[in-house]
Amino acid sequence: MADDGSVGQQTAGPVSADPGLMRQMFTVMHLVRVFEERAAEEYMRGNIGGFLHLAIGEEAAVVGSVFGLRPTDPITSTYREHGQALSRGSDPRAVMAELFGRETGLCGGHGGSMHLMDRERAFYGGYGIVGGSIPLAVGLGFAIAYRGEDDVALVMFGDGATNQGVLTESLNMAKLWNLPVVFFCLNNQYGMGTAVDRASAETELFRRADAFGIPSRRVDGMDVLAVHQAVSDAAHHARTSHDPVMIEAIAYRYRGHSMSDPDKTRPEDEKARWRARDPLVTFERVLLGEGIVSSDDLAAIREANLATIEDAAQFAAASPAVAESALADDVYAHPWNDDPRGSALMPGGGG
Amino acid sequence: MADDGSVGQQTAGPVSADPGLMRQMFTVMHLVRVFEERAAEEYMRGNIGGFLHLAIGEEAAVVGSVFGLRPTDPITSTYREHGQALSRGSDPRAVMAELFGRETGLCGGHGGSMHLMDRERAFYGGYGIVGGSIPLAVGLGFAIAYRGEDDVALVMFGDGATNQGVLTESLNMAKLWNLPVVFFCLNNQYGMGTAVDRASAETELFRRADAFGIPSRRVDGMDVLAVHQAVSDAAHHARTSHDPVMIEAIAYRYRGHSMSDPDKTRPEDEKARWRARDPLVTFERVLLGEGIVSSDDLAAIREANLATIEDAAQFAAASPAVAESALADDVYAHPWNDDPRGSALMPGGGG
Amino acid sequence: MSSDAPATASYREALTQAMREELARDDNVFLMGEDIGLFEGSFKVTRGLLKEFGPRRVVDTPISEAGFVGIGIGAAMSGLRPIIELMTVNFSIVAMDQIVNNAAKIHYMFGGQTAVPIVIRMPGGAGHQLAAQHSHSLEAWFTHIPGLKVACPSTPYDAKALLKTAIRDDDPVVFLESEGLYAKKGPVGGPDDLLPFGQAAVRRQGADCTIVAVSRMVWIALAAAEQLAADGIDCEVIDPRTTRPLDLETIAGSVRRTNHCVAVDEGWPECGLAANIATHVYESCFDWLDAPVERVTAADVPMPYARNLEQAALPSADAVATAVRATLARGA
Amino acid sequence: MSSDAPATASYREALTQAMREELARDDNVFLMGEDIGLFEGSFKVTRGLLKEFGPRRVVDTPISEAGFVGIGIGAAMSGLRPIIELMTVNFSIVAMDQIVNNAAKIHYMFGGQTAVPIVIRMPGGAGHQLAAQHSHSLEAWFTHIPGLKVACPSTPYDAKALLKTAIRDDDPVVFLESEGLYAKKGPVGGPDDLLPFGQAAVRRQGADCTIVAVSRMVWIALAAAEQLAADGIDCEVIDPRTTRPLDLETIAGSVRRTNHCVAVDEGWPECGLAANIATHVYESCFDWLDAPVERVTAADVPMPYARNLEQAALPSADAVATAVRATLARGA
Ligand SMILES: Cc1ncc(C[n+]2csc(CCOP(=O)(O)OP(=O)(O)O)c2C)c(N)n1
Ligand SMILES: Cc1ncc(C[n+]2csc(CCOP(=O)(O)OP(=O)(O)O)c2C)c(N)n1
Ligand SMILES: [Mg+2]
Ligand SMILES: [Mg+2]
Repeated sequence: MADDGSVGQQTAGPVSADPGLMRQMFTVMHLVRVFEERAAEEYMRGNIGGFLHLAIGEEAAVVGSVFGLRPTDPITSTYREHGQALSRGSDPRAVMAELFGRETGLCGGHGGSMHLMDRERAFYGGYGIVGGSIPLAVGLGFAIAYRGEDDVALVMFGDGATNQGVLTESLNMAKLWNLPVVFFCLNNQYGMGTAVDRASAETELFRRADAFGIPSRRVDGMDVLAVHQAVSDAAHHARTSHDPVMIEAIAYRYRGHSMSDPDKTRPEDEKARWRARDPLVTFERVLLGEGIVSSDDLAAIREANLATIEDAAQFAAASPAVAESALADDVYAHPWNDDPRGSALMPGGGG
Repeated sequence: MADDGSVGQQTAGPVSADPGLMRQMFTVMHLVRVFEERAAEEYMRGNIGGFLHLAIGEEAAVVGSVFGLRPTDPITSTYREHGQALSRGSDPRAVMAELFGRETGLCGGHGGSMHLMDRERAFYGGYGIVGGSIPLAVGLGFAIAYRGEDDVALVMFGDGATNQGVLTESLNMAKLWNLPVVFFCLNNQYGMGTAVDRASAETELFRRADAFGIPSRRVDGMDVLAVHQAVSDAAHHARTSHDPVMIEAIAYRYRGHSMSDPDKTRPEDEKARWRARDPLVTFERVLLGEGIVSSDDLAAIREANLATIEDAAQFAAASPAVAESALADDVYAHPWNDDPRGSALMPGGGG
Repeated sequence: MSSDAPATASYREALTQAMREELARDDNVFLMGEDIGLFEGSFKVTRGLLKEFGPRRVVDTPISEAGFVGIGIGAAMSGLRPIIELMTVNFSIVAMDQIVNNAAKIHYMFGGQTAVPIVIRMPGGAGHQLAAQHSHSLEAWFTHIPGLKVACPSTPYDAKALLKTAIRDDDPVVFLESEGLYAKKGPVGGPDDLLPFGQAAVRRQGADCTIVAVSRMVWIALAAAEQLAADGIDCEVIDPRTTRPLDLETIAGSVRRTNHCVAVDEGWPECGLAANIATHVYESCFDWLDAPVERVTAADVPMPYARNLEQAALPSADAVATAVRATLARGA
Repeated sequence: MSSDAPATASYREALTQAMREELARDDNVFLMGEDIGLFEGSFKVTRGLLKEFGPRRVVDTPISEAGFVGIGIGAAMSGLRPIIELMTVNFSIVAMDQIVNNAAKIHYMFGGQTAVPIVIRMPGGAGHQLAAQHSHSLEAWFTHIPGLKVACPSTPYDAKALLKTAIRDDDPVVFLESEGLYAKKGPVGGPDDLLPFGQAAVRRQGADCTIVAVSRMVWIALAAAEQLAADGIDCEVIDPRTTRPLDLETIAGSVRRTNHCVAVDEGWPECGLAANIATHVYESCFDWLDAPVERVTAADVPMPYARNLEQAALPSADAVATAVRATLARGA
């Protein structure tokens, strides 16, 4: 694509999302932004450990795609998944507490930033192995078809993940078996320090789906309405035609790959160009321009979100550490022994 | 493709192989046929163990592809690879002895039918894991480019192997790095009992390469001259443009997947239609029609081949069993201990 | 549903029965794998099931193990009970990331929100001259992984009863069948005969030496015990049935009586199953053992093709008998 | 080529030195992996090498581990000497089929026609709150596989010397680095200082108990030994350096003097490395052991994220000291 982010085949012209939805999407985009900015601070303070991958800059793609689905449509994602959880309505307190590794965390402190799940909200988790969650979503789609339900499964994966063979296997079976799956490639143009054209012989990544006769297209991932429209259309197609679809959203992450990446290899002017198209700023302009919100409304939204995040961070900080006994909890749904050191053994065998 | 084997994009019209080469290709096709027929008999007699996969019916694709290369161009193949070895000029005695599991076998009895290799002839082996040898050939191509040589690597794989993700990974890297690799898909229309259209959403398998901008085409795999031409062209392109190519050859195996497959699920009329296009019979007609051989020549070729195979079988049968001491030979190129049971241990440690 | 399941069946048929009965019992159960439907399985374990249950319940796949194991895991997360057949254990390696990083970890890393009730069936073992890439026994690898359960039945009865337990279990079960046992006949249980995981079977009682052996090795151990009985050596043969969980209680109880132990395993020796069992025996019976535990395993080499070499590489009844004599001699 | 390599370096720099020197020495050596060039490695082990040797010798790859490990094997078959970096051991699992079925078996199954002189480098281990999918220690899995050699250096000197040996070795070497040791400093050797595989190092001499520990666990064991020394307990600490081959001679020699042994391993306990070492010790020192070998391993759970849980799951110096006291108490 062109360096200024103009992409082929993007949705053009007016989009039909209703004002309430638009407002809601903005609110969540901003919530995700301030959540992650706060998470970065807490990471620097040592309150969050492990890897912390931020999607700052990608909010339009994240929020637009989740809102293009029904709330019951199952989703899987990568380690860069705070936004998916928050878009699905996961409690920011529980999400932040999970990042802090506390008992009150969304996954009881077992998962951390890379492994959020909120099953009640049909968010089936963030996974750390690149490409590894793609077939899981196809399996969720398989289960939908098996039961004759009319949900649609969506998997979010990165540009780098397209080079894991399991994507091809998944695309093929999804099409072969007519499964309702939306393959949502969030192409932020880099896998760690590697630009797409240094990793992929074909840089139009949606063409991977082409090779299986799966309808696919690119969309401007900095434009939440365009993403929302594209995923809504895709989900509609998948739901009614019982067939997979692939969407490639072009976006950009503002920060390094994770908090430990000083981000020295991406060109500064490239970063500046993409920041100039900030998805929140752009969307604010649309909302104001169409009279959907006033500046006061925006200020109120921002203030409320900041309060929510402040509360979440305080909640997380005040939450108790995970009990050490939880070390051996949940290894099995049906465990047979509580002793972690000997959990492979039946009780009574110890010497 | 149409059921009678007519395929799109096949090479049409007169082909430019020279008479000597045509005669040689026929000779080898027939040698492969009679070698495998004899192998089947020896398997029934219990002289050959394990799995025995025959390429009977596929000789045009096997021989045409190998002869489309230079003798130094490295090749990898699958477990169905007797033909590749023989086309490269491996001694039928050593090949048969390997199937018999004898000391005189091509791999000293360690490999068997599924794992022939003749490194001197740049035949880099037959492998048992579907798809597993595809990246090896890309690695051979990588080494060619690395050294600035002008060989071309060819990998033969089946239609079923196209659904292993590692093919996609290999195609992408071969194109990304401009490696001289010919991806030769021998589409015999079944992976074990599964027809291509029950395994692949896109049945034009060469389109997998399309998705990476790799030139690719189909060819009639029952026509040795067409295959030879296609692979020669592909190898020329790979050699001169330093770029991969994919060829899909449509053929048919006459027998079950291996000797233990009673082949009950493929339709009888389908089998009959393909047998009616037997690649040896067709090619004989061409050779006779163009005056390249006489019926006497053909009879002499057949007789010589039968004598070669009879000799090979007798040689194999008379060869000594592998010495038991060979059990622990060649685990390492640089071993440090001869005791198989304790080969992970340094000498002197045993209790 | 076959309520008239015969009281005797082959190991293969026992497995088919288990799947047929569970398919009939629970619509959430389905089968998926390569050539399991139209072709009826490359070892014919799924014979007749496509005809009986149709393509919704018996799904033929492309040769895409990583993909369809992952699909099975996803389906299991949403409450289905997939039984995935891998054509052999050798092909589980291309799907290993899905098994180890997803199936085994999802329940734990998401704090127990989602169980993964999947069964991944696969035949393994050597003995048919299939050479280096087709002869794996990966019991040790799977047993290494917390979050998995690992079953390795040795008899038709166990094959059926353990598979039914596996299907009804909420955790991911790696179900290791033995190619060499498919034709073996024996009694089988009815639709409600299940076996709990972690309960070993004493296949033969004896006072002089405990032989612990899994899967096909149980039969090798029994043959060795017969040989030895002729010389007045009385072996106890224990079949753990599942290696994760491992019923150490039964094993240790036996060794504390016999004071001698031999561990037999078809896999490789280093970091292998026999080493693991031996370690547990040492730790729980140190003061009772009169001699070191003898291990009988495959040779520490990739499996060769030639029949004589393959036989030499595999544990034999003679080797087990020799090991028993060695430990008894040492402890005398 | 840096003939002026400093005599002291971090473990990370020691590895970089080894690669730089071998790249300069032999044009057949090249590096391949994700983000090793422009990005200089996600742990910066390849820092500066792209600039020095150019893109022909230092190849950035897509995220396609199965593919590029296979490419490395193919290149090695034709005589090149690839050093493949897997970003971490966790991602080796998607490439496992290439490692186990191709790298480890090609020399054997083709009767010795083609060696596979490949080095597959990867950092592993836990301790940074990376949770279940990013905290593997797969020493046991790799050690299980005949045809591989497995090195796991614990010091800068060994990191450099063993990597050089690995690069010049004709067999496939799985080279397991420890994330937790990259910053560790110490002396390093020069361009011609190599270490043979299968030669353990005695890191501390002692008379009361032998502690066998690999990779980062060596430092945990040494810390435990210091603690214990204060109480007059004198431990010998042995670092096998390679787990395949394993220098049992040095280990057994020590245990025969101390009559007590503790095996420490960051991986899981079942079918793990500590169980393997323990088994060998029992078999070679049965009559010398006063008590069972104590094992200190990771907890038998997927690695949790929360810092306190992760710490509880990992072997600590306290746990090792406790184990030493336990075995000594028992053998008293
Ligand atoms: C199989 C595998 N290989 C390597 C990694 C290490 N890794 C983590 S994220 C990442 C880059 C992924 O890029 P992309 O898919 O574009 O997603 P993004 O991080 O840009 O969101 C890599 C290489 C991994 N987690 N899994
Ligand atoms: C990864 C893997 N999965 C399954 C198998 C079992 N298997 C051996 S051959 C085969 C069919 C392969 O079909 P195809 O690629 O079309 O080659 P063909 O046998 O037709 O020559 C299968 C499934 C295997 N060897 N490897
Ligand atoms: Mg990316
Ligand atoms: Mg085929």
